[in-house]
Amino acid sequence: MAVRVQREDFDAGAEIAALTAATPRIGAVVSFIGLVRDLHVREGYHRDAVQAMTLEHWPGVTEKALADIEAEAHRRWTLDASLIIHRYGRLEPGDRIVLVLTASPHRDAAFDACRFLIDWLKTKAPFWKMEETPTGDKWVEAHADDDVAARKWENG
Amino acid sequence: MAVRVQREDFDAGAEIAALTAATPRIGAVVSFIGLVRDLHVREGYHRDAVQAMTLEHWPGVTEKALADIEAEAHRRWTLDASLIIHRYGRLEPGDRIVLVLTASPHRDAAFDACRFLIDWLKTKAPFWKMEETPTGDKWVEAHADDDVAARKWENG
Amino acid sequence: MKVKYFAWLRQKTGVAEEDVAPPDDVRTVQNLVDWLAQRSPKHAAAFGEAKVFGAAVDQQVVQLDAPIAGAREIAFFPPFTGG
Amino acid sequence: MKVKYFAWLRQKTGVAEEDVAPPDDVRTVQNLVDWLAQRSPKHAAAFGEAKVFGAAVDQQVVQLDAPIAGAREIAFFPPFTGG
Repeated sequence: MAVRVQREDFDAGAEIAALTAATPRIGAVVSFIGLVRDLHVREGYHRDAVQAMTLEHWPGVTEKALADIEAEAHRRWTLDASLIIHRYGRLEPGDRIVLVLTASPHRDAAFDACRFLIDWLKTKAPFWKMEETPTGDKWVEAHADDDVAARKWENG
Repeated sequence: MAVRVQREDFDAGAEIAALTAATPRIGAVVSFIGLVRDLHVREGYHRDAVQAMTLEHWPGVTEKALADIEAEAHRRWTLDASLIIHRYGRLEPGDRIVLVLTASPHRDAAFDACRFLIDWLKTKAPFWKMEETPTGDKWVEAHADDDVAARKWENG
Repeated sequence: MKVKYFAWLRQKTGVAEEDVAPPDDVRTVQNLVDWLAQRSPKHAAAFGEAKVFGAAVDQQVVQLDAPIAGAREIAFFPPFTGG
Repeated sequence: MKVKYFAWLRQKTGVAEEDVAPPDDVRTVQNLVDWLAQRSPKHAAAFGEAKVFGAAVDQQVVQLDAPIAGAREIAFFPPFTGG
């Protein structure tokens, strides 16, 4: 179990290898990587080209929120290991934003926990995105989809 | 879309980076990695230590089966890219067996397609595992769980 | 009492953090919002936005009717959009 | 007609692949299994196992009652256990 909030990029392959090293009972590793897209779809149809994005967060509180979410995943599923890395600062299209790794003896737990972590992270960790677009800077608004995704785990 | 059946190990980080390079509309990448476990649980309670495993396959037919499964995933979900790498030959605990990568604009499609691919692959691609255990070599039998997992996608 | 602003609330108020000493009749987060909105035109503009924002008292997310008695730090922020 | 064996079927028969010329009354995959089982004690042991196995005619997975007329290749294998 580990959480890192950092400006730097990450190497998913190295993180996966480190997570599984010396734990031979792990049978399944699931990873989610979120990337900066070059297009932001607002309201389902209005599209903005995104030239760059700046991620702001709440130092100290962010790490605690992520650790709480991770602990909740370990409470709900039998996991051998997990890792959350979330970047902040200015990022460009194609740049990696977030890595969520889960490892378990069998794949169901790893898949469910990984999806839970990214769903909850989006609505429960203090990050804010500002996008640079041809028509000016725009703060990203919360997605109703993300609220729905997060809510489906409420009764776990 | 690509399928590789190989004796060699793979670098998940490099494969993810290659998959997402030059496709800035990708917002989500999900990966599944299956590893050789040091313990095989049979019938839910009988446990064998696994010293090594040899994966046999059906050259030519395996690649076609994997490509068919991958095409089915692209038919069911909006994916920007995908990759399946499956190893054969002798592998030891902790070694990587299989990599499934899916990339999509939004995470739901990538998660669902990745899970579908590994579920179907387990029951529809001609691979066979023989485990070396302290009590001799044992061919792994099909898991009822895997059949159930595969069957839940039948009506997609 | 320290007040923190994040994202567009920080941009619009023009401050990331400020020390304030509201009068005794400012008892809830909503009271504080109303009181802060009178501090400057920028504060008024920030809180006057029809946009949704959240608040935390001593780093715990709360509703706007939560009491602020004894709080050391109140934070205001838009809905989270990480991941 | 070529016959292929995989995994424990290959181990028990002792062959990965063999050419056979079954008589005309061997019309289905099951007929072929019964006929092959008489080829040697090893074949008998392989097919006599109470274990489940599958078959493919010209690389298409089929049921045991499938016809084999005109087939170039019949394969026998245990349930798949990849991934």
